[in-house]
Amino acid sequence: MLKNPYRLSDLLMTITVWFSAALVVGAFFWLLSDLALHGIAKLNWSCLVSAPENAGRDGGIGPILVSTLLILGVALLMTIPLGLGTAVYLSEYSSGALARSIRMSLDVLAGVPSIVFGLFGNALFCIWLGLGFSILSGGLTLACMMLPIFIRSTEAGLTAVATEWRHGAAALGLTQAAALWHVLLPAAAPAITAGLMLSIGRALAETAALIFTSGYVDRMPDSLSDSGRALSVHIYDLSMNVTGGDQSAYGAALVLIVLLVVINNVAASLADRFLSQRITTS
Amino acid sequence: MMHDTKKLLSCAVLPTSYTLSDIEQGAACCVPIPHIQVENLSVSYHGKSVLEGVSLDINKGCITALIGPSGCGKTSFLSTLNRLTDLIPGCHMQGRIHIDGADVTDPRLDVLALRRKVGMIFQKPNPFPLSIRRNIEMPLREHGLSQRSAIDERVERALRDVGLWEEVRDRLDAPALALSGGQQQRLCIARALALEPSILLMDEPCSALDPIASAVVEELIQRLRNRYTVVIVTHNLAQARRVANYAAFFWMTEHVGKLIEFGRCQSLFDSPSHDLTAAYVTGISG
Amino acid sequence: MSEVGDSQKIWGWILALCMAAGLNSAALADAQKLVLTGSSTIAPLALEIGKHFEKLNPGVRVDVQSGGSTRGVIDARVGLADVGMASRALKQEERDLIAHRIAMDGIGIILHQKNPVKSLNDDQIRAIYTGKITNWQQLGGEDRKITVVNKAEGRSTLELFLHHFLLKNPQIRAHVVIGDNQQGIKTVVGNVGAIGYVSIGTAEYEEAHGMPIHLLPMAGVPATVANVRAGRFPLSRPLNLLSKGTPTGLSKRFIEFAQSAAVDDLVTAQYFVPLAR
Amino acid sequence: MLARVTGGIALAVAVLLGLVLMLLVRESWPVLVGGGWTRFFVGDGWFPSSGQFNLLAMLWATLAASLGALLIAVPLGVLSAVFSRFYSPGWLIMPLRRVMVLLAGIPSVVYGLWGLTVLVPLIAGWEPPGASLLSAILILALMILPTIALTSEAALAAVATSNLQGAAALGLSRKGIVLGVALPAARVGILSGALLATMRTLGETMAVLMVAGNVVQTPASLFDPVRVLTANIALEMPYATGDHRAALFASGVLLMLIVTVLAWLAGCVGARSNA
Repeated sequence: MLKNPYRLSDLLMTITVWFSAALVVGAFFWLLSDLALHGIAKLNWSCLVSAPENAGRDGGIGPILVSTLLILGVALLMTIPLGLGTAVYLSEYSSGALARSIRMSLDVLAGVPSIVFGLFGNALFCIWLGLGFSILSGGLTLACMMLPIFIRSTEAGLTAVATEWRHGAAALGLTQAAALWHVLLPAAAPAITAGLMLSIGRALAETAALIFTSGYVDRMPDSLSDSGRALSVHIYDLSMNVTGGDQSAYGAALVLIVLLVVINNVAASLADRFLSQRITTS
Repeated sequence: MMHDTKKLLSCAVLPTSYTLSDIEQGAACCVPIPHIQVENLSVSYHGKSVLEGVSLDINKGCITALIGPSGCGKTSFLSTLNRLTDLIPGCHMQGRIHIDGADVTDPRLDVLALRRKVGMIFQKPNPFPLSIRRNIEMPLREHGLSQRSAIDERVERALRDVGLWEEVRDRLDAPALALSGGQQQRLCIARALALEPSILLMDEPCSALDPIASAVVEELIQRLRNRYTVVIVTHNLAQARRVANYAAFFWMTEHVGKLIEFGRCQSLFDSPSHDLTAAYVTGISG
Repeated sequence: MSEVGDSQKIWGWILALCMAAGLNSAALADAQKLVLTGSSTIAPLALEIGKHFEKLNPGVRVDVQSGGSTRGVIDARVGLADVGMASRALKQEERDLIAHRIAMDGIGIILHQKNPVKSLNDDQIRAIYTGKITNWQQLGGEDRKITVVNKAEGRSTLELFLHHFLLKNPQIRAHVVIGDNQQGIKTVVGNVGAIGYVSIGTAEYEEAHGMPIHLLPMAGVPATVANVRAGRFPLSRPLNLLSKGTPTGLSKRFIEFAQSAAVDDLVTAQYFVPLAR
Repeated sequence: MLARVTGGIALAVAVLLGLVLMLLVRESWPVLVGGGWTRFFVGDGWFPSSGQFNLLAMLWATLAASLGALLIAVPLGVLSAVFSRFYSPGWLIMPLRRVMVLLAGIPSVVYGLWGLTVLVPLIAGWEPPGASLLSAILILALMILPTIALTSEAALAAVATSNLQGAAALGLSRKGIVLGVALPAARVGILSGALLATMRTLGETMAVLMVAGNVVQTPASLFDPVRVLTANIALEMPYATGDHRAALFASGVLLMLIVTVLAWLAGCVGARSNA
């Protein structure tokens, strides 16, 4: 029989695959449980709504959560329309010189260290445009960092949409805009959502760029032109600058992770509703 | 599914307004008035010629079958009629195509209006990832129809025309992709019919379907005769024989597709004037 | 079409937002808002002082931004900040600014608690940091490699340390280079053979909270906050607020408040050393 | 109309991105024209206060850390993607993916904090000082694992079922299907995921800064502390002025060039496998 010689190697493969998966999951559970162990003591409802005290060792992270969400909101408001527009341009009119140069600069920008984005944002938004240290500056800077990721994954999603649908839409005499809106964007929704989640992850995790743009102030922001401290900046400050801030840092890290999960789910379901609503309802 | 070919091939002038049921009663057939006039049409991809020197008149209300081996330019020919060739990078066409007197090859032509008038059905059913209703409704809305009742009426009429109404009336909001292959293809036909085109282009509409679904669609195509000018690409010679009034035989010579013979379906099959045609339809070099 | 319309709308909205915010920030730049930028070491303390100042002066806002002492100098000079923060004395070329001392910070040498070495003289420390001594055995300790923890270029503690021990940075044979205090403490905690130098207040706190480190006396003077305050400890730096010219108005009030005895509690709470008055 | 609107947006984005590049070049200009670019590759080392800006040691460290992380993360990531597509019991797939998405979004500061307090002491107990190239590699590998696993899984999912069924119909074992059909068919997707991950390892700052030791030297062993280019920028930028600051920006330009070359290479590979 042919079968026997394959048995052993097949078994080896199975073992390798299971072992790798177990190793990966194990490493991450180590990390996550460490975080939870250190941080859980700090977590309760009041800490989510109250202001930090004593440089963040005591008190909560209410204003910081609000600032974080506002910064993220500004960044998304900027990234989504600009990113979608650019991605559509790149996928539908891909042969032009403009498209080629944009694509190249996107790839290049993916490699620029975040601190450089921070200095850029500081120079352009804070000083040149006169926005100062503000949630707006931070959000706009983050948008610059998110654009390359979001555009590239959206473009990939749009290009991957089957040509049958493209041709079908054209054969019905639909305009390109209608084809995009009704067929191509909904069909590319999974890729767009994935790109969005990656961008949100990057934005929430960003520290270096925000220190120079949205700043360090941990007061509850009154408007978008106020400086506001992001959660990741708070974690960095607590763990690196504030004596005895470790526990609070772990607590804040836990909150950040939960926030990420929540935002990802909300973003996914919103994108789903927004882009493929026509599938489920009339 | 054998039909009385004689009856189907007989021709008479229809009254100006008629319904599908009139046709089903076998009242009439196609008229010998050219609807699409093609003169000396050539198509090339990136400078490489795939189709050269095609001239033929396609008659109003008739079913014209395009036959021939794969790669001889039948689909390219079909795509020029609604300018879908615009979407293919590097594709270039030369020659003249007149539909209802307007030159299709004119770069200033309103392509969207043309495509609304010239519907197209593809080899693989391609309903959009939307609900059944939205598949038909969306193009209608995009073409300016916004009255709810008018839309609903058209959706129902189109679905009835393709015989899908009874099957899906209770689940119009279900995803179209959940339908079976044959149902999907009929939905695509309904989607095209809802726009009230005068011409339907069909690119091997049955080849991706099972025999039963294929027979249903074929029967549907038969019922479209007289109301629409149908141009259908098919590899199924028996099918061409069953449904078509006219047939055009394409063949590739020196890597370029050419129209070898065009004429009444019956004469092309029974007494071909060209050796290649004779060989192909009798299965010798097909 | 609606997609295009939407994105245009959003775009327009964002532009409007930007402009509104621009006007807004210009409007806010009146006397009631005080901007501090600079040293990340001072930032947490300045933030706390600012909060108390705000409580005492309703309607006043104090915004603190971190980013390093050099940044504090530059921003104060060009007017981006009303008040700069620098965790070091001003250099010769920075004398166009005026420094206002608000607290002191001592720098002490720390070892891991399991390290039996209890004191080192200046020559020994110099020998360790220049790589002439590489094993604790040579200093009467266990047979263990020495891990030298140094600060990154430009940090004021590094400059202070080099100045005190008459060293140049290229001479130092470091094994780990760190940025901030906490990283130094965590590095020493994780490595029994490590030696580093950090803020004394921070080290005292961590030691008291069970971190396995201990502070070495320097030139026979125990490294304690009290000794720094009394000026007995040889290695210390000032925490300064910077102003361009003599401070006026709100800046003046803030600096005076930050130098008053009213903030001693805040200074202590951030593990720095209040001024001796 | 659509072309004009999206083209306008694209142009705006291009201008924005151009500004970032312009800033980089403008800020590094003094040192580029002042001393010539060769000064970044010759000299005694990195002593900015005495005008020595040799980046080579940090460049090697950056490349070594990225390469090491990839060597660990790519096989593990791809294998865990294979696990969830072909080996995992059904109920495990969703939770696994959730965990991966979660981990992909953990801020690098958190990875750094964990590395500094858990990983570095572990390595220090084995071979001091602990903060080393090895710890940097391990932390980076951990950080990019989710990215690689998720993109590989997506690439594997995109392999047409008909191909897999075809392979199964030939009587291939699961191993044969995975190695013979699925992975080759998904290689472009896996490669682009790995490229994304490479860019992240090259650009990562905070986590590496916290665990790598930051000594400017060419690594001779895994246990040597090293400083990568990004950590150098983050450590010194807040205190740098004049030529020093310009040199830091220039190292940013260098990083950008490396990424450009990588993107170009990936483009070539992608184009070749499409043909």
